[in-house]
Amino acid sequence: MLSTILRRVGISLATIFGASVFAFILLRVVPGDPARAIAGDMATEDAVAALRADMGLDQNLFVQYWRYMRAVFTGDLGFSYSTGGTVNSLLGDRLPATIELGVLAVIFAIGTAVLFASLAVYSNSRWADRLLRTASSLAMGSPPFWIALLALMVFAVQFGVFPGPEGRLSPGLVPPADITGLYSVDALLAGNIPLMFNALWHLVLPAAIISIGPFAFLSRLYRSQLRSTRRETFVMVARSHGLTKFPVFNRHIAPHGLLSILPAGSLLFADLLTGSLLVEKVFGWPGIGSMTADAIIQKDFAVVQAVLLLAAVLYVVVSLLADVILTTVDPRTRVGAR
Amino acid sequence: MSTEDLLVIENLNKSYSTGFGGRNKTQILHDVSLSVGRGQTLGLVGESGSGKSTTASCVMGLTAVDSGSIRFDGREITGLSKSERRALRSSMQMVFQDPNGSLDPRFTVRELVEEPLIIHGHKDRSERALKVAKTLDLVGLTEKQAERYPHAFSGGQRQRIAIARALVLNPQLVVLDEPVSALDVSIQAQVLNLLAQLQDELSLTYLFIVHDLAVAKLMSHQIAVMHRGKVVEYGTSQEVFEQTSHPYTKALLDAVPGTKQGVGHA
Amino acid sequence: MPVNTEVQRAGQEQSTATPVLEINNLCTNFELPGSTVQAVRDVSFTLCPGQRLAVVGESGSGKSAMAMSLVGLIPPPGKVASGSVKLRGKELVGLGDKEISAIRGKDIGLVFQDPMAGLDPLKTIGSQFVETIRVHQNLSVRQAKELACELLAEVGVNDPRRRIEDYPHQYSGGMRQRVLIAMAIANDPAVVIADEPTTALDVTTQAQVLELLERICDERGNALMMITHNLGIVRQLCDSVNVMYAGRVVEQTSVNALFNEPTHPYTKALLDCMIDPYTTVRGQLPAIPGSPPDLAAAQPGCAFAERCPLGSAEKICHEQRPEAVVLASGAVSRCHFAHELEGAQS
Amino acid sequence: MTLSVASVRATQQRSNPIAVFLKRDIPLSIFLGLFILLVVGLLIGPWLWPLSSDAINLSNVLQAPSAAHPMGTDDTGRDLLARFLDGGRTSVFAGLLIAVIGAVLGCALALMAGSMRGWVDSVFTWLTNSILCFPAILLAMAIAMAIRPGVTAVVIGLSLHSFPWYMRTLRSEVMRLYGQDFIRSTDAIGAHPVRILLRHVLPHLIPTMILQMAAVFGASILSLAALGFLGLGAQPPTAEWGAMITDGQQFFLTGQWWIAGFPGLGLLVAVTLTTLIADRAREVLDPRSDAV
Repeated sequence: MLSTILRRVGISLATIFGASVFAFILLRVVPGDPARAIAGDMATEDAVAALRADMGLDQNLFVQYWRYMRAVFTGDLGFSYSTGGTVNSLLGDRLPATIELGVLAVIFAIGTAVLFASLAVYSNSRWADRLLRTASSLAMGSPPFWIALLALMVFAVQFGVFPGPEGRLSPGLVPPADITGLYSVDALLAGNIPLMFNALWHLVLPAAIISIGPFAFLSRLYRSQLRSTRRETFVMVARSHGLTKFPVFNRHIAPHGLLSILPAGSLLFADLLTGSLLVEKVFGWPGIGSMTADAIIQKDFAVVQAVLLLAAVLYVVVSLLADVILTTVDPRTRVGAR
Repeated sequence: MSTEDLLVIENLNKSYSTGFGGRNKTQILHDVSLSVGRGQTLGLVGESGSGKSTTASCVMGLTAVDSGSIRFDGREITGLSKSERRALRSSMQMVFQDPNGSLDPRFTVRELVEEPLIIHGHKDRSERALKVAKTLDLVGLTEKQAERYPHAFSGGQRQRIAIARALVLNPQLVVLDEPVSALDVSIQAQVLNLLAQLQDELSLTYLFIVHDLAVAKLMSHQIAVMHRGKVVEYGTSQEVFEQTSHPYTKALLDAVPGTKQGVGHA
Repeated sequence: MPVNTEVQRAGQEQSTATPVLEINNLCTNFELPGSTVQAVRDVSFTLCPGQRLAVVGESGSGKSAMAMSLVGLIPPPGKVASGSVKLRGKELVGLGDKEISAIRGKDIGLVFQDPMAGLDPLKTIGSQFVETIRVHQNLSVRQAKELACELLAEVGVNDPRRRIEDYPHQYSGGMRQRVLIAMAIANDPAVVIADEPTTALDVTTQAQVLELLERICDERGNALMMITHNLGIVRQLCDSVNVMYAGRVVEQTSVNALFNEPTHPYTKALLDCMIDPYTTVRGQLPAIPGSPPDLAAAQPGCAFAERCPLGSAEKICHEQRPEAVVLASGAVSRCHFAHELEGAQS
Repeated sequence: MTLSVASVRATQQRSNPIAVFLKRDIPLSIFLGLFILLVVGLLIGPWLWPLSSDAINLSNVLQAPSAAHPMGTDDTGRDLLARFLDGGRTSVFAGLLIAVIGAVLGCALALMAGSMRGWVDSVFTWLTNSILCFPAILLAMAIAMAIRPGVTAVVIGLSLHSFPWYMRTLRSEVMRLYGQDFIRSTDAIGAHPVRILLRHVLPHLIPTMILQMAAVFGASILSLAALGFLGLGAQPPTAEWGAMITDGQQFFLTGQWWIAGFPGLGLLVAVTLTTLIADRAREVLDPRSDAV
C-alpha cells in the first residue's frame, strides 16, 4: 500500500511541475512582451525597458523560471502592480472569503446530489429518475453569473429575503477577530451569534449558486454508481438472506455510492473555482474570483501567475488527498489479499 | 517439410513482473516441453491458473517468452521480428473462448471472414469472395447469413463464424483456446463434431486448450495435463486416462461429478 | 439429526408427506421494449421435505428465472405474471417486500452462481454474516458472531474466529462459496435453492463444494433444489429431476429413471450429448441440431419440435402444445408421444 | 440470470447506433429537433429579421419587448432580437469549433497513447494532467490577458483545455477496447497495428466521442459567455450573449430585465438541450452503461 501512495505522490509532483511550466510559458512566452503589456501603449521605451529589467524579463527563460520557482518556494509570490501590495498579502486577505464560500457550496452540492440521487434510485420510479436527470441537465446548462443576477433580482430586490450585492457582511458591521479568516466561524468562536448569522445570511445565496455546477455532475455520478451497484450479485444475495429494501440500500448500496464521490474530488474543486470566478463579481464578494477577474483586466501578471500556480497545486493536492483517502477507506486496497 | 513434429516447444519459461521496476515476478510457466504431430490434436488440460492459455498465446506470439524455444514447421519462432511473425500468422490461427467478445460487432459475417484475406494481401476481390463462400459453407453457414451482424447469431453459430475466420487462410496449426466451454452441451457437441470433421478434411493440427478432461479425451490424440505452470502428465489420451500416473490427474478424473457412483442412487 | 439417507429417500418417492413447496402454473415474463420474453411458461411441481430435486436445462431454458420467481428475486424488467407458489400452504406470489423478506433466508435459503461477486467487498465476512443472522433471530451481535463461527467451521473454514474478521477479497472463490452456503443455512431453512453453485468453480473445488452441500442436506434434512446444466451433478447429488426446455418443464422423473429410461425426446438427446470418455467416438458425438428457441416468439406447438428427432416430422408437434402426461412409472412427460416412448422402453 | 434476456436484448440493438438513436426514443428526437430549430434559427435569423444589430436609435431607448422589438431595445436603442441572433451565432460557432478541434486532437493523442503505451502514454498523460489542473475558464482568462481579450483568445484557451479532456476520457476507452477479444483475435490473424487502430478501435470510439463533443460544446458556450460577462470575451460592438448580460446587469436591478434576461435564457436553453441530447443518446446507445 505504501508503494502505491509513494508512486501517487511522485506523479502529483510531476504534475505540479508540468503545470507550473505550462503556466510560466503561458504568461512569459505567449504575450511576447509582458512589460509593454503592463506598462501600456503610451509608456516610453526606457520606462518599459526599466520595468523589463526589474521583472528580470531580459534573462533567458530557464533563469527566469528558476528564479520564479525559487521565489515561490521561499513564499514570495511577487509584487502586485494593480493593488500596490505583495501578492502574498493580497492572497491572505482574499483567500479566506473564497474558502468560506467554497466550503458551503461543497456542502450544498454534495448534500443535494446525494439526497436527490438516493431518492430517485431508491424509489425506483421512472418519473423521479427523469426529474433528477432533467434537473441535473438544467443545472449543467445554467450560466452561474446569469442565475446570480436573477437570484439577486428576485430574492434581494423583489422579496428582500437575502442581502443584495454588499459583500460578506451588512454594511457597518465590524468583521470578527481574524482567527480562521472565515467570518461565520470567527464570529462563532468570538461568541458573537448575531454576527455569525449575518455572515451566514450573506453566504447562502452565492454558495447555493456556485453549488449548481458541482450538483449537476455529482448527482449524475452518484445516480449511476447507485444503479450499477444495485445490479451487483451481493445485493441480490443480501436480499436472498431476508434483508428488506431499506437496509440493503443503506448498508450495501449507498456506501459504494459515497466511495465513488472521492475520486471526483478534484473535478469538484475545479468546478468550485470556476463558480467563484464568475459569481463573486456579481455579489461583490471580496474573494479570489473577483480579484483574478480584476487582475486580468489590469494585466497584473504576478497575481495571475500566482493564482494559476495556486489553482494547480490545490487541484493536485485535492486529487492526491482523495486518492489516499480512497486507498485507506477501501478494504480491497488497504488490506493486502491473503 | 521436415520430419519433425509441426510444433515443438522446449523448456518454455514465462513470468509476469508487476510492481515498481518489475521487482516482484510471478513465474507462470516452468520448463514446459510439448510437441504436436501434423494432423494431430494435443489436448492441453488444466484448471484456471495452470498456464495453459499462456502457453497458447506464447505459441501464437501474442505474448513474449522469457526463455525456451518454440519451433513451428522446423523454424524457431520466438526470436522473430514483428513483421516476420505477422507473415507466419497465415499458417497458424486461433479461436477464442467467448463467442460474444471475439467478433467485432460492427463487421458483417462476410467482412469478418474476408478480413484475414485482406490482411495477408489477397488483392483479387472475386478470388476472396470465392474463398469466403467456400469457408462459410465448410462451417455450415449460408450465404444469406453472411450479410448479418454477429449479434444476430446464437453462441454456437458465432463460434462457427470464428472458426471460418481462422480457416479462411487454410492454416496448418489452429490453436483452440477453450472453444466450447462457453456453450451449452448440445451446442458443444455440434461444434466438436465440426472441428473433428474439419481436421480430417483439411488435415489440420490442433492445440486444444480445455479444462474438461472428457472433451480432451474425445478430441485429442495426445493429452498434456498442466498444473501451476508445469506439465505434470504427458502421453496419448489412452495412457493419460487409463494408466494415469500423476496424482493431480487422478484428482482431476475423480473430481468429475457423477462418475464415481456408477449409475444413479438407490 | 442424522437420518439414514437411503431409507428416508426411498420412502420419500411414494410419500404422501405434505410438500414444503407447491408450485402451480407459474409464468414469469420479461417486458422488453417491443417484445415480451416468456421465460417461465406454466410450470407446476412440488418439493417435499428432504427431497433433492434437480432442475436441469440449458441456457435460455428458464431454470434460473423459475427458481428466482419462487422468492420474488427476479431482476427487473422480469416479473411473475401468474400462477401460485405455496410454502407450507402460504401463498408467496404477490407478497409485499416485508412479508417475502421474512421468508427469504428463514424458510428458503439461496446460493448463487458467482461467489466472487456474492459478498460486499467493503464489509468484513463477520459483519455480513451477523447481519444475515440477526435479520431472523434476535441474538446479540456477540451471540450472532459465535453462531457464525460455528457455521464457518461446519462448512470447512479453518480458524473461523480469525478468518471472520477478513474481507471477501482475502478468500478464494471456493472458500467464498462455502461462506455463502453457511449464510444460506444460517437460519436453518426448510428449503435450500442452489442456482448453479459450482459452475464458476474449478472441477476440484466444485467436487468439494458438492460434497459439502450433500453433507449439509444429510445432516439438516432440508429439501434441496439444485439448478444445473450438468447431468453429472444430478446423478451424484439428487434423487428427482425436472428437465426444462424453453420455459417449460418437459419431464419430471426420478434420477434413476432419468438415466435408465428417459421418456422425453429432449431428455434423451441431452443424455446422448454427455461425453463418455471410454465409449464416445471422436466426430460422432450425438448433438441436437439447430439452435435454442427464441423465447420472445409465440410457441403454438412444442418448442422442441423442429429440433426433435421424433417431432420434427409430426404436424401435431408443431401446431398443438403437448399436455403433461403422467406415465405408469410415475414420471410426468410433456410430449404427444409420451406413452409410445414409455412403451418402447419396457 | 438467464442468458435469454441478454441475447434477446442484443438482437434488438442493430449494429448501427445512429439508426437506433432516432427510432426508439421519442424524447431524444424532440430535444434534437428543438436544438436543430434553435441553430437554424440563429443561422438564418438575419435574413428573417430585417433590423440590424448595431443601428443605434436614441428615440426608442429601453423599450420593453413589443411587436416591433420582440426582445425589446437596450440603453442605446439597438434592437435586442437582432443582437441576440448575432450573439447566438458567435456562441454556437465558437462552441462547435472548440468541440471539433478538441475532439480531433484529443482523439489522435488518445489513440497513440492507448495503442503505443509505454513512455508515449506516460508523457501524454503527464501533459494532459498538467493542463487539466487549471479550470477551462481560468486558462482562457490567462490567454485573454497574455494576448488580447476577444473571441479568438477564448477559443484558444478553451480548446487548450478541451483536447486534454478528450484525451483523458478517450484514452481509457481505447485501453478498454484493446483488452477485448476481437482486437486480440485480429492481432492473432496478423493485422498491422495501424489497421487494428483504424478499422477496429476508431469506429468504436465514434459514439463516445460524439457524446463528449456534445458535452464540450455546451460547456464551451457557457465559458464563452462567462468570459464575455467578465469583459474578456467578445469586445464591443460585437454581439455576444455573455457581454449582453453584462450590459444588462445594472438595468436588471432597475426593472429592465429583458436586456440581460433573453441572452441568459438563450444560453440556458441551448446548453440544457445539448446535455439532455447527450444524456438520452447515451441511454439509448448502451442502456446498461449508466456512464456519467
